[in-house]
Amino acid sequence: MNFPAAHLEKLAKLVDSVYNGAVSSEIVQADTKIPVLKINSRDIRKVVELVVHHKDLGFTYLNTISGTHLAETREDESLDLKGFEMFYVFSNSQDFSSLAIKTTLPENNPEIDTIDDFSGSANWFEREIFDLLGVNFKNSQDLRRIMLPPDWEGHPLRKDFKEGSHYNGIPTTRSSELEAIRIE
Amino acid sequence: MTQFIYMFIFAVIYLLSIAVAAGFLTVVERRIAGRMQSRIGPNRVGPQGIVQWIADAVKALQKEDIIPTDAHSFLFKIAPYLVFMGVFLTLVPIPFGAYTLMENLDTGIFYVLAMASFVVIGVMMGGWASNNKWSLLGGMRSAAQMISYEVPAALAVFVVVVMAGTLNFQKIVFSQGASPVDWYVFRNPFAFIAFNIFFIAALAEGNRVPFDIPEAESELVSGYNTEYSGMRFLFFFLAEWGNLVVIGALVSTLFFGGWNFWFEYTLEFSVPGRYPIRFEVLGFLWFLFKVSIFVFIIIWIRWTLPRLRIDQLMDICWKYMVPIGLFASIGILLWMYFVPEKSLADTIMRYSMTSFGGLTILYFFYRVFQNLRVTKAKIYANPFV
Amino acid sequence: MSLYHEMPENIFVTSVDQLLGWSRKHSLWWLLFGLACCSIELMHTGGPRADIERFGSAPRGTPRQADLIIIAGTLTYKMASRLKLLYEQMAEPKYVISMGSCSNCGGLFDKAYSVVKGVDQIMPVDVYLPGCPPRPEALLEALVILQKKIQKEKYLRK
Amino acid sequence: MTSATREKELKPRVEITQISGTEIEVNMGPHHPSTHGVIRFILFIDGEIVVRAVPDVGYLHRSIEKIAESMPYSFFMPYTDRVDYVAAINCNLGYALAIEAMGGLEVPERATWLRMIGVELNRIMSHLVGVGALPLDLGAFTPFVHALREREHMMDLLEILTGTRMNNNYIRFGGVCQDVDDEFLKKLEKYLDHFVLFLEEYDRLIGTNKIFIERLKNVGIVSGEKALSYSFSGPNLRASGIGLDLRKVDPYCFYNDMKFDVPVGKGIKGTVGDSFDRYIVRIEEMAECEKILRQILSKIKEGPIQSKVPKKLVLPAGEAYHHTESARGELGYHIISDGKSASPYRIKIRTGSFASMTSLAEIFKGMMVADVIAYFASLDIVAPEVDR
Repeated sequence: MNFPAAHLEKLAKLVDSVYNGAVSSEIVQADTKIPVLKINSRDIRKVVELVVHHKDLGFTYLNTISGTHLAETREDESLDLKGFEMFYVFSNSQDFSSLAIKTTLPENNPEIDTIDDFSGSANWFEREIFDLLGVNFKNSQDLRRIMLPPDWEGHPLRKDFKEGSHYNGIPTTRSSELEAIRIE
Repeated sequence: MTQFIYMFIFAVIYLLSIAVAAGFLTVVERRIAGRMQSRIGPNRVGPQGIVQWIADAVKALQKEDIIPTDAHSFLFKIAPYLVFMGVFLTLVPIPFGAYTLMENLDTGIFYVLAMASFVVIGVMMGGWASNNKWSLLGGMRSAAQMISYEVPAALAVFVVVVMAGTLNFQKIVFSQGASPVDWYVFRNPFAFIAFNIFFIAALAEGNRVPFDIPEAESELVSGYNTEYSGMRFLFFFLAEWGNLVVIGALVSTLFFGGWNFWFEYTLEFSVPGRYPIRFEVLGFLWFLFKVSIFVFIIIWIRWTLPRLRIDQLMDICWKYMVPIGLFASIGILLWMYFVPEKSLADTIMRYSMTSFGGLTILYFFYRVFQNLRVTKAKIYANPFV
Repeated sequence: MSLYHEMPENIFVTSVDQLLGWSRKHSLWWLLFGLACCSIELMHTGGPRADIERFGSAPRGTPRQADLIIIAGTLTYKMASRLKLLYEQMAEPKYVISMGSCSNCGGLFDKAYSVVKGVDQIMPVDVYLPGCPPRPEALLEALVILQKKIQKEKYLRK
Repeated sequence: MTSATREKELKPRVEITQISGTEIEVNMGPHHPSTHGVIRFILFIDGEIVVRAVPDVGYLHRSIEKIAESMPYSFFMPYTDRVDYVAAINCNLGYALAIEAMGGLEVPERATWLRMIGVELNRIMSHLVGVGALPLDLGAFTPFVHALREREHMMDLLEILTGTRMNNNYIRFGGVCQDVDDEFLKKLEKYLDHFVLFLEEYDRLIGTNKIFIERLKNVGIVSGEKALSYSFSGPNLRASGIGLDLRKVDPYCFYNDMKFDVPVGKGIKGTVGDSFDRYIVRIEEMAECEKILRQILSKIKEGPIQSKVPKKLVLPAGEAYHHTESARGELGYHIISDGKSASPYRIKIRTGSFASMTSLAEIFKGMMVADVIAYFASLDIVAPEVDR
């Protein structure tokens, strides 16, 4: 549901007033249908706590956490940053209006505080990002690989991921064509 | 010595016919299941697939005989034979006709209840020796279940024993008559209760749905026989379907008049050579007919109902069936004491029970056709092309 | 030099072979095992319209009792070791149908970093079945082709 | 039900702390008859009671999100089918709507109607698998085959509509790939007449079965609060008593004009949010789908099915999170475009099954092994949606 424009400014003011400017935030109404709150990555827990627990907001429903690797090779004016971009989507459980929180992490040693105590599902979303992108979630209750086998090397959704020629003795490319013999 | 050879030959014939019957039943069950599910079922091997079981058996003989490395190989090997033996031995004292029976044991019922425990031992052994956790769970569940359900089954059988005054199966059949009025199931309410309890307990002892939790396919992969392959699995397989025959035969013998077929077995027939062969054949067929009806019902239940959870299963046994069984077994004593046979009350009760039973069956068919009419959900396209 | 090579084509051995082949081909119990999209079509093959049980093929939950494993879907590296284990747990003689493009050669997921490009890289395959996913009729044809192949096998002289 | 018995039934069967025996570790899956594909649990059980459970996924991780980065937007459409093969058109639709919103593409009216037919038909088919697999896991094989039988007919309809039985790849940017004639609409209507009867019969076959009810009621209770915390969506969330349906609260296509109810779990046999509620909500939702389909059939008009879309689609730089209601809940596409290349910079797919999976570890605690199966089956999880 479209977030009312009036709410947007209210939210920005709210963030400012609660933290007295200690939290840098910026509201952008991007192409997304939902408003995006840009924050500094070290403030993530403060902002999420405000968004989830404040009685005027109540965005208790975590839709998803998404992460993106912004690599050097694809750098241009729209994606001007090198590093990782985290994208949290929260929804209000009453009218299901959504709000996104966006933050960026440096490319080497990306770290962010975990939010898995705010939502039961956050841990799995974080594990997926840890697995595929290699973002480290500090103080997470259970941070293991989720999609890939434990002995996997590298984080495949990074832009610079290179696939090896073999994995556990299985070649990763197909050398020969199928030799199918039809039996009559 | 000659007698021993005769006995041996007879035993082999018996064993083979049971194996054939069990094999044939697998095909029958798969066809019935197919019909219930708008499918066809096996129909490629032989006319309408009736020799499918031969293909299955010959294939199982060719399969590699796998004994898992960590399994206890001796127990693992003998477990299927114990299970099969337990099922096969229970058929020994059950009369298929006036003379068609292996051994006329005076302690027949006692013997059957004892032999049924072979199955528990075999299943436990197989489950434990496989060194597979799912098998172990299956074996444990099975042991708990079978031991529990032997109690109500024994209580139900007790009712019949009290009524017949004997443990001999043949005499139990004699003491019932050919017509439904003489069947134990319609003699009095307690016997009717006993029949229901016995049938449910027999389902549970035979590991059939809704009590098939030892081999619950969706929970325990395949239960106690998970690690078995080829020939050894075939024995479990045969035992399972042989069990159907056993349940059907026991129920028909104890409650539904056995092989009695529209004539009285009088004492003069007991002289060798006086008993007409056609009576024997007709009685045998009549008995088979009764058995097959119960086998069909069991198959029907299997393909309709979901299975129970283990605690619900135990609840049903100890909270409902055992008290009801006790009630029936005390009730039958009082009934036998106060209502002598062939008295007016006994006759009235017999006839009213029989008509009640008949009406129940009629009402059932009425409901089925009613449902078919109301639902109107015809199969959209005929799958039998 | 095997003894059989010196023997003429024995009529007895041949007909016993035929009987054994007949029984194996008509009793291909398949492992209840699906990986991805194709498993839905595999279910439908067991369902009313296609009804694979007509050919005597019943589903089994455990690999020990199965003769045929139908690799229905995409095989990932994480799953590959499990599948190999399953295959090794099956008792000889055992057969494999590779169902669908993904298990034939990786198919749509050719560029994926986590997908095995063809199940034949880890285990032998008897029949390859193309399609994404193949229709139930196609799976039935694969079964019939496998049956023909089994009938020609010489089990006693292997 | 009196409050005393209710209290008793709601209590966990065994207090975890009371268990003192040895726990054994059993491995359920990835090949297990009831894990529906390749999902694995490691259960630590004490007798029949699960003390601890560790769900393990990823056995069907097919790197769909990575593949997306290497191909044009339109090439990715077939891969969205494979995200949820049971409800493929729903996934197509979510992706197409997200791209159309970003690129500002027009969709002709008839195309939207056709999309809705495909989506709703697919939703019914998906729920049929859900309510069919539930009795299968409880040990009754027959209802599942009956569900398959009806699915065959619906697959026939989808085949006329889209050209394939499953993984339809039906929706294109700015339209759909092929038109249908009136004969199809008549066939669909005729089939719907049959389907309502089937649905009622099916519900009477298992929904009134005593054993079925006993196995499902008060099993795996997920309260509304918990469901929100675990990010449940779709039928699972609604079964917990929270009537959130994206077709209502955030309408897309022509769902604004449709009259349909959002079924919520009422706890008719036990508690709100138990496994039986999840079953009954799916049954009721199929009936609602049928209503929607009838309304579509009465409103659909002739017209073009495809608008002008540039051959090489380059989206303006930016990002979008677009969500639709799939058969398994909220299906969100988070798409980032760099504005220069014809392929997406990043696509993240948020699925309902993944969120439902997050609840397993906690809910499984204290359950019996048989209940684990019942709860898991009632969630209607499809493996590729979890792993992608």
